[in-house]
Amino acid sequence: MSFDPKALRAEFPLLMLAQPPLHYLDNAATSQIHRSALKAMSDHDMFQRANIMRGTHRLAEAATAAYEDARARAAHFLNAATPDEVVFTSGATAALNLVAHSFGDTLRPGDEVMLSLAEHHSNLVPWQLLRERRGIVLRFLPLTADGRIDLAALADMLTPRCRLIALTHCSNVTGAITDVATVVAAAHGVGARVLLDGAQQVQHGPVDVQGLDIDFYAFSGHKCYGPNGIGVLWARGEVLAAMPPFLGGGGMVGEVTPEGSTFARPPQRFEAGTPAIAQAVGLGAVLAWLSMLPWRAIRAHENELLRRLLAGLRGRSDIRILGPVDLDARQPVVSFDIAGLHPHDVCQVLDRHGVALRGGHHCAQPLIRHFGLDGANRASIAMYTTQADIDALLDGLNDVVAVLR
Amino acid sequence: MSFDPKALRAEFPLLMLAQPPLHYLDNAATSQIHRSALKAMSDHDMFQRANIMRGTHRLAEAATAAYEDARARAAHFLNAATPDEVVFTSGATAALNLVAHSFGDTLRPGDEVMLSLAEHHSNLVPWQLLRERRGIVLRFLPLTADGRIDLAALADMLTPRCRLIALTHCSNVTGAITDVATVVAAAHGVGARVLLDGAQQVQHGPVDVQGLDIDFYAFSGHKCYGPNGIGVLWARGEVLAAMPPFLGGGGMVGEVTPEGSTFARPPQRFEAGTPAIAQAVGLGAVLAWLSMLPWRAIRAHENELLRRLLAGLRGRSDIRILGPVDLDARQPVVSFDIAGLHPHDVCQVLDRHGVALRGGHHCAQPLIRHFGLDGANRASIAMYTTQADIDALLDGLNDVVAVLR
Amino acid sequence: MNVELYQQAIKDLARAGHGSGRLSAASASTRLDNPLCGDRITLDVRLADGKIIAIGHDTRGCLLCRAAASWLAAEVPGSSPVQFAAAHRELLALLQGAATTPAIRTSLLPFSPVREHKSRHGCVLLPFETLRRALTEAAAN
Amino acid sequence: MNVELYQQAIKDLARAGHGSGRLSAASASTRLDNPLCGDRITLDVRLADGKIIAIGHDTRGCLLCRAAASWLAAEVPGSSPVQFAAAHRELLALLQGAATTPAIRTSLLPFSPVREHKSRHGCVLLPFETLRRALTEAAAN
Ligand SMILES: Cc1ncc(COP(=O)(O)O)c(C=O)c1O
Ligand SMILES: Cc1ncc(COP(=O)(O)O)c(C=O)c1O
Repeated sequence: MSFDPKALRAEFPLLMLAQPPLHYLDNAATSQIHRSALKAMSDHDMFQRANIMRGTHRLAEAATAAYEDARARAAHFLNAATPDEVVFTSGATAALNLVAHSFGDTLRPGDEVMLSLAEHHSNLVPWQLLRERRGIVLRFLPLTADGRIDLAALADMLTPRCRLIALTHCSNVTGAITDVATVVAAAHGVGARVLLDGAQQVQHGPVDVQGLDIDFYAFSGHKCYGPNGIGVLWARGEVLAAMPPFLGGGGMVGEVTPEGSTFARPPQRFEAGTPAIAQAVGLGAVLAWLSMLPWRAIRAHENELLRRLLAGLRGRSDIRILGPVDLDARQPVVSFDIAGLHPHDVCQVLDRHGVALRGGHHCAQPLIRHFGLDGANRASIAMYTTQADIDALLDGLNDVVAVLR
Repeated sequence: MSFDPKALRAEFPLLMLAQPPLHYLDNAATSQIHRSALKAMSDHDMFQRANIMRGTHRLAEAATAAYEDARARAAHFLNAATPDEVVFTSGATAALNLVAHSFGDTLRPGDEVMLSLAEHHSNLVPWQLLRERRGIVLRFLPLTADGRIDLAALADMLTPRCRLIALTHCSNVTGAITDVATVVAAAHGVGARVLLDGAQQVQHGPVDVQGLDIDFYAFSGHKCYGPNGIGVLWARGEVLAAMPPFLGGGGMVGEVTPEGSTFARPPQRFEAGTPAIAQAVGLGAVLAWLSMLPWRAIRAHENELLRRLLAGLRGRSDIRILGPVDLDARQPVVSFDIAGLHPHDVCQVLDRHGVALRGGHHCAQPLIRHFGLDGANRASIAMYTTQADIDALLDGLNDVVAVLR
Repeated sequence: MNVELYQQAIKDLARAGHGSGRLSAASASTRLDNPLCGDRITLDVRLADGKIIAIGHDTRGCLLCRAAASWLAAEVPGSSPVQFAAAHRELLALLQGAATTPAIRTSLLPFSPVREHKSRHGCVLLPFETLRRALTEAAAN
Repeated sequence: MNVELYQQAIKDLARAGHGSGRLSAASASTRLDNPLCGDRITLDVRLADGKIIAIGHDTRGCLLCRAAASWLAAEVPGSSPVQFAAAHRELLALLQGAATTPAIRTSLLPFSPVREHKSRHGCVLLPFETLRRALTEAAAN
């Protein structure tokens, strides 16, 4: 199947409308939104907006069907066994906190959760808060020199007290993809569950949670061409069924009396209150669209740009690329340091060239510190990125040095 | 200032587009969305979509400014002392859970939280879960025969162990408005904080949290003509400052190391992860619009329809109205029971007449049980409701009886 | 399709209230709620010689739910659990469709307009699901 | 307005790094972070006879932040806390506007293009805010 990134750009209104033209390379922070999501959301709000679940009037029926259809689309995108394994949340962070509270409440003092030093704060701070609440022990997988999670250390660090290994599927700083099979094999050896933070992976294609043989998967809509304010927690049915509720409110209960309440089955048990209905419908539309794309061609396109970018950066003696420089097992996210120049200043000057990059610690302070830095510049490529975007960045870097030095 | 509900309907796309025409009387579940929110969200997604806070490129600057502007608009709508007292959440339920966890974590075993039997499950279940976590005591204000919160019982039930009185500002079943001044005076007497669940109040006009002299206020966007997936927790600055974080993740931290983290000041401390940026911007647009409306005229219009509805229902011997029937201190939300007819069947038949009502326990089982019922029919009026809507309902009820008996 | 949901046959079934009230000496009793709508049924089943011989129930629910419970008490006694399972399958096929549609017994046909109203499927299915669970429990005893 | 943010004067200030390094015998020391961007400054101030006589700091931050810290160490010693407060007010007025705009001293003018970049206000203000807190602390001692 052929893939034409230029034609694709027409499906992203912001890219088309931006004046002056925009070289958007901040996709790891938020991707631009695909028109299918915009249309699905505005259609929903204009033709079928209602609260879901308990309503019998025609709008409520339509809204409920659309919401559950979105759940089915998410299940399909992840190859989940059933839609009931899909919990809608307000984003990846909310999904990770749900696990840290609900699954976390089943842990005992001394139980261990294994993380890595490459985690985004959203897969780190919730576990620190759990440690304070329940006296669990956190262990951190170390990093290789180029910033990959060092799985060689796993065997030595795993103990029978480990109940969960929670790792990023793909680093938001280095783009490194975690070797899931190795993690899962080790986890099975001690009976630990495996959680993957997929926030930086799903924008590069559908995921097979059954094939990966994991227990939890979390991601956000806004990073995979979908809406703000919506995300997914997938969990294996038996795991979800054993989890106590987290947030309380309408829609997640059975019988409620002042003395106590009973709780609905998953996924409703974990969706307290009116959910982000329109946004779920928008995400469903995007996931259905993503499920049909020619991913081999997209991957080739993204890799070609990645190669061009890495080559351009490697050609400069004042630039240090963080993370793996080979093309294997990585996504097109590239962080780099320019000697003596602060990322905020770098990004500010690039902005004048219409190049949007992000500078800072990228919510991954331990990883950034591993590189001996306080912050870094990050260019992240999406399926709609073009050679012109990469070239504008590389050109802009010459001006950056001229302006700032 | 004049107010023309018919002209206003043109500003709600769904009402204009519905075919066949729709008599939407399910506003307490979800109101229809105002075009200002739709436009603000689509403009945001088409012209300034980016992640907020840490970005220096032009989209990130614009998105951050829009998000903070929405916060200022919410502060204005609530008459908050500063925008820093406004925390965006995914909705009222999330806001109430935030308080139950974060403020709740400062409570000790034996401390008391006072609720009422009229609460929505979203202001009940989070406190039950807190009771299980921390051994606090819940007390429930009883109800008068017509289902109002019986504040006469307050003095006797309040003890010095009471740390919080958390009540609905307006009942989602009966429309009864809580006498806040009495509650606040009593709370001050024992040093308790006061929380109001404003989910059913804000769609009827701006609120003055400083004038009410309360400590917490929660509401959802989707019930006040705004987007799904967004809500507000307002809390007094000093209260917020003393609250520990709830959800962990990006954006709410200072320094993060494996050993531990420091936390940002409010409101950021309570907004972990990428927030619902577009939805906040949409809500901000709606709140700015609501802040300018002629509320005296709207209130007169809503009350006229309420009177018509109550009169029509009172004329029928098989119908029992739940809750206060006077027009004082109530919003235009009317629940009723038809002898021998189940609300789902009633609403199903009304749907054929294009009349959208909700039937069920309305997530307020203790209150519904107070009336000796399992469920009720609910008609809820919004500013765009017309006489034709009320008449269609009253006509429809004749057919309901014909079909179901 | 705009076939009347509340056909006379359905109203008659609900009004007849076959099997209303609890059974003494039940082989198994099960209570089930539909948390989404608040319907609730407590159902007793008495078995003898591998046959369902009586069904009693206490049903709080809408007309469709009560009609379904009443149908069970009127139609099922005398059948084996396997024969009930066939009726349950037929109802599911009637509501949701099925890959291979079984022939659906005439007495279930009044429920066919429910098919168009997804939010009401649970109302009709709740009593059937409750009986299914009660039978599973009875088999385990 | 498209005035150059990174004027020579700003770059010179940052590069000069006035006051770089910690002070011994400080009257007060304060550390402040900008959690949103990770900038961090630890600042020491020495007071004598009601005057600020020296400022030292360890600043990790962007060019704008370093220029502001450098400005403080170059310009403030010799002034009283009240005089510093006036400079702080002028900077705020320069960046955010003010109801009654004070006359703004020439040495602060190179920071004026920052006004158009709201996300960078915190960078420039951080060192000023740190000094303000250090002075409050010193006054409390
Ligand atoms: C790897 C990773 N995990 C989690 C998150 C959190 O996602 P969100 O902010 O959408 O909740 C992000 C994005 O910021 C991320 O890159
Ligand atoms: C009084 C009251 N409180 C809280 C809520 C919960 O609001 P949401 O479902 O939008 O979180 C509702 C609405 O369902 C309500 O009516």
